[in-house]
Amino acid sequence: MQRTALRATLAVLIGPSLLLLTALNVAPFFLGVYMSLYYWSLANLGPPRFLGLLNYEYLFADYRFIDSIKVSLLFVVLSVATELVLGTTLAFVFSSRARGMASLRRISLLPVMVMPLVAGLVWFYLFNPTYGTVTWLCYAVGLGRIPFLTKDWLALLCLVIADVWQWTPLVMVVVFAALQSIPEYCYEAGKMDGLSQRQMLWRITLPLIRPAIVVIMILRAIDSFRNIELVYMMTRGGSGTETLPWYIYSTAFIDGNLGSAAAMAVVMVLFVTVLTQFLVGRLRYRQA
Amino acid sequence: MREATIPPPASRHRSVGHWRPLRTGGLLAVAVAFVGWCVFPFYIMITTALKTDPQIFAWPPVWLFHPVLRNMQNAFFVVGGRSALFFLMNSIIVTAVSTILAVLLGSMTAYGLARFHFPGDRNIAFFILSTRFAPPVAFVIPTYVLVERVGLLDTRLALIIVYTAANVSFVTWILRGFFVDIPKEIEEAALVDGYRHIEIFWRVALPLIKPGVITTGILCAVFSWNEFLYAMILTQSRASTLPVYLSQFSGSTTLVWDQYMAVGVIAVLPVLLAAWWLEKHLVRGMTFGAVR
Amino acid sequence: MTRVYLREICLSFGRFHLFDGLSFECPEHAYLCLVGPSGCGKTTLLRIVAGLTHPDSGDIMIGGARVNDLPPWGRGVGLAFQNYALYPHLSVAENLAFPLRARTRKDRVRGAELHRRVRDMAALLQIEPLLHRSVTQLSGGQQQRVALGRSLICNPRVLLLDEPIAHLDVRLRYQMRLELKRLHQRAGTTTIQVTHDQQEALAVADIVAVLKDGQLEQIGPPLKLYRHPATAFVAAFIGDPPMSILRAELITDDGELALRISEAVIPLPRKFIRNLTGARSTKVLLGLRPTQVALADYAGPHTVAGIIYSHEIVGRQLELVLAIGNDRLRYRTDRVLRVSVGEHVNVSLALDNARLFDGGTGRCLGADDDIAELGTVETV
Amino acid sequence: MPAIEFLSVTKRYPDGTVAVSSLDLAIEPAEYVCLLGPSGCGKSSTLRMLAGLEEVSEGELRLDGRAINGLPAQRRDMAMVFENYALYPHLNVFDNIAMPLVARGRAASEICTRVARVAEALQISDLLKRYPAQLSGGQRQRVGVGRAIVRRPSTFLLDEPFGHLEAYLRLQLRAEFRRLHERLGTTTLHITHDHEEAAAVSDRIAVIEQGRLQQFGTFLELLDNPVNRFVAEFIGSPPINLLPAQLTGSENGPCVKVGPAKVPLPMARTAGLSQAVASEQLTFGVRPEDVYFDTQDTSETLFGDVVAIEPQGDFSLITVDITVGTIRAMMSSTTILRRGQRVGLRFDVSRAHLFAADGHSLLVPPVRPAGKAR
Repeated sequence: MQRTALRATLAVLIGPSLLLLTALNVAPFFLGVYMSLYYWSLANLGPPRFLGLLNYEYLFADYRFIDSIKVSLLFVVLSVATELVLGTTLAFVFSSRARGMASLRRISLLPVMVMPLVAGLVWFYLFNPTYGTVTWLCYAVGLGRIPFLTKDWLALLCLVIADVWQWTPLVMVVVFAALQSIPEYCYEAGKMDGLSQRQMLWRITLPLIRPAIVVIMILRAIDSFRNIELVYMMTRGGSGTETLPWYIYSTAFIDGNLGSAAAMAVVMVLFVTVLTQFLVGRLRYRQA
Repeated sequence: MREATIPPPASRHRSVGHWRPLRTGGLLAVAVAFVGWCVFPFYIMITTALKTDPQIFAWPPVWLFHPVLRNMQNAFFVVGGRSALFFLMNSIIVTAVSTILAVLLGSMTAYGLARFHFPGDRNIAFFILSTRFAPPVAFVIPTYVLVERVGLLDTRLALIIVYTAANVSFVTWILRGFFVDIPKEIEEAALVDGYRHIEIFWRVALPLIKPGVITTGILCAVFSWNEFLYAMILTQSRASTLPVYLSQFSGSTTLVWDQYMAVGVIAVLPVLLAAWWLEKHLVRGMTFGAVR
Repeated sequence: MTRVYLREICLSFGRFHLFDGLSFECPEHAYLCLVGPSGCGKTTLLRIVAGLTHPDSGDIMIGGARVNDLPPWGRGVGLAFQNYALYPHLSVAENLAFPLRARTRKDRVRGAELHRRVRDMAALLQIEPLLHRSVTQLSGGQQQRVALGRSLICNPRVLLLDEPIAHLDVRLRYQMRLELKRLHQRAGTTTIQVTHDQQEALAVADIVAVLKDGQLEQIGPPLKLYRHPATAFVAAFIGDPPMSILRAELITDDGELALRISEAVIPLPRKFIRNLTGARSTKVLLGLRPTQVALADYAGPHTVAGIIYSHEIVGRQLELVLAIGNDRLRYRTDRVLRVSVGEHVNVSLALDNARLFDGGTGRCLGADDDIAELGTVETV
Repeated sequence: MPAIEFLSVTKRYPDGTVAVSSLDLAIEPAEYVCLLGPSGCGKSSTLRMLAGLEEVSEGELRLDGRAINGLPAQRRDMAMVFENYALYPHLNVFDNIAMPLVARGRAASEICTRVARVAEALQISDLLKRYPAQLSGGQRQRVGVGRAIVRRPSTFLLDEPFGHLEAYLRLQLRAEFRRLHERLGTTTLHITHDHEEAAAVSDRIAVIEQGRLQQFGTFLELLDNPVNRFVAEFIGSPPINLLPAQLTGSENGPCVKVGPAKVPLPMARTAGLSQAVASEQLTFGVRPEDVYFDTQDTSETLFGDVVAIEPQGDFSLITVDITVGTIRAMMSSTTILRRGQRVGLRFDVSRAHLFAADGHSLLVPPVRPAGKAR
């Protein structure tokens, strides 16, 4: 008798959410797979035409698609690596007990939650070739007028810089929290055991913050892999900045080829799922 | 033998004290430089919003000028048929409603998953979490088709539903951690005291994790507020939110920097306040509870 | 009738069987203490009575009715948790009122009546000045009182206390255990308390039940357990100091029964002999209190040789822990001795009031009737 | 020369709180000393200053006669067992125990044999591959001890080593600690709030309260000759009875008036008792084991009703309500008594105490056979 009551309570508690998530995640996923098998045009008002796996065949022959994956990966690797190195170093800096550090840390967090579109807008202005502040600063130190957003490898670098600007503080504060959560007794035990400063760093500090670094690394990788706002605002996919999300977006909503875009989306979902599994594995481990 | 291990202590101690201020000064300098780099774009955004066109397009940049508020007014009252105010209203409504719904549904689910054990409960929890990481650009295509079929294109309801779903997974995952941290005995006490599970959820468990609920709610609101892709695709005009307004800049031919920067300031301001306020809890939220 | 009776309780977690047909009874108005080492199942048993843990089989009877299918709130029990489990978001008064406000309660009270009940309870527990404080600002002793008040405020038929005073400091513990006892004497609510501290159990309870590995070792009045432990486990658990248990062998020495302990042979007093018919083997366990041990100046035929394993000061006495073979024997003295670990000593044992246990089952050999009747201190 | 010396050592924290104030303490080589006091009394700060984990604000700390105030913890050659065991969560048991040797750059083979030997002595050989999170409290505690004894330090510092353990484990371990101490002969400083634990393991006990040393001596000295009310209350179980009292005179010399009773004090103990305290409100202290039942109605007998009887085995604790308070008496559990019964009480004045309003003890210490108990 009690068991039925418990089941009803449970259904009330988790039912609505599961329904919602099914409707907006599971259903679209299968619809996406379905669409990828059709010629499904945004403009064409007629019924979609079944193509089988043709969309996928085209995809892997499409050098733009392959390139977009390469660009995306390059973007992810460059930005996440920079953020990790910078963020971790800065976390150590901010761990100093000097006065004012806490306020500085707080201010440095401001970029983290800024609307990515606005970040793109501002950096677009800063990198403007004719009046951008960064362009002028480079010119002022004698580097000449650099066409940041139109030169091939430079444009991607600008995206990386904008991403680094926005997310380094998060990496910093996460590593900082991990550093703070190392119990003081570990260092005290280290002192009593006779460890030198260097030994403390290598044998206590770094091993203990490693899990946090791995988590934030995967999180950042997933996040920057699906970023579209920066490209949208700053380059619109030009000058070697056509990332996978942008290519999918433009195929679907600029070219109007939903079926082909859906096929790419399916590939992307598989890609992200692999990354996510790493992360979920980590979280599962942390919860155990 | 024991005496041999003890050197005269004084000199060593002093040397540490001598270097400490220098070291601290160096670290502070690095920290200040980093903060400068973080704040610089904000400075440019705000000043641009307060400049006149010639000042904006000046080479070299104008550093000293008389701020004008005209751009703000233009952005909100003058431009064409529709002012940014309209987009702002949409943003506020969509954000508020989706946040409340997500926190409500998510906290219920989180409680269910934290307190009731049934076969596969953890798998459900991880399924819910992994939906959060789905790339929006991949899901927006079928979602667009679905929303179009049910006739909700260009409605605030569509955005509310999509954002609620996205946030429910987040809320569920984070609050589940909070609920698990509540000592089981407190809820068992309520059970002995005569309360049913749903009542315990409302009257004991939820009040106990209020800080967590507020934090999570704010993070949800920030997500809904900032979300661009779905808003862009699922709305055309009537239900468009601020990011959609801002995105028009990218395609437009005239560079009205001042107005867009002004709207940007408006779009960023509430979020900055949230970030400032959340500082302590940000890490737990942003890392899905992996780092506290 | 608020007798609590558990019949044939079985509970297992996976392959681990905690209870395998455990039965026991707490009479009406009794104050029963469940004691035992950690993991013996005493808290689980309390939770079974409260309805927070469900046994795989068996009946839970409260006041003559089977309550297995009733939810916790339907059983008329009050439960005070070990960590107090107060609602940290509520004040003291709100904590006390919380059970009275429950919608499932038929005798739900509101308004002035509710205030009166809360005030009365606060007065009983002497926490009136704290009523409007947040419970997070209270000291351990005060929190404990609030927890007790919350479990009592609905006038439960059965009061369940889980380690109520374990977290308090020594002096407060002495004070609170006295108060618990006096509270029970006044209200007469059937009470079951769980504790790991056997001294506390002896002090407060009318009936003490010793649990080990989910099995009831012995149940009875405190002094009965102290004087007539039914098993070697109870003997070594109850009392401060508890009995020391030595392994011994029954032998015949010149036609007389005797005990062999390591090398020594000690004649067995006559009164034990008729009890030994129940012994299944010659291996027995000898239980001795430190008062039944004396240091001998010389090694004789009846003395036992041992090595000082450790020594400590207990109150005004010196306690020696002696290693006799693989067993430990405690000895206490008021004398000032200079001893060191590893020293060889000889002890003589007074077997007249010793207890003998079966070497295999650990059960006491011999009925209780041959020793002077128990309970000369009345605890009315 | 003392092994460890505190010379008016003071610890002041940046927020101004004084944890330890001008502490003087000298610990002999190979001595086992307990620092005893309630939580927050400053005993932990004392230990941590000695360990080098906290700086000394004022005064001097000496190890074998040399000042060590500025010496970093790494070079003090002490080993510590922490209250929470302070095991490295990311290292397994073997690596935890090996850490002090690794820090000193010992050869791998030496590390292996020494860790193995320690693990065997502590009976944790089969746990070497486990991580701290997979161990029970008692096992963690053993690992913490193993890490301390894997090398031979000059001093052992034990910070509430049994704090988080179950009662029976505590009893068992304190015997082990005493044994270990007698085997190794290492100077040991042990922090605890449990006077029974302190009595059991130590040679001498330093009672600390509010950052000040109250008394330093053997347990029996503390028990029978407390310098003040705090020590008397803190030591002994069941706790001492404290009753309001005044000093009066009688034909036989000074008397203590407790409630209606007049308790005469032995001459030998009243020497130096000044008349100044005669008007003060004093506190009379007597331990439950020094209270006797008496049927005679004399002027020194206190009458009251039995309110509770708590059997403890061979003896029972009897709580008697005398109008000025309650008294706990210890008596054989073979005596027949009833709740509500009226009884007369007398005290063993040769072991009773009298405390002034400011808490200090007024009577001359009772005579005790001299010499160390051990």
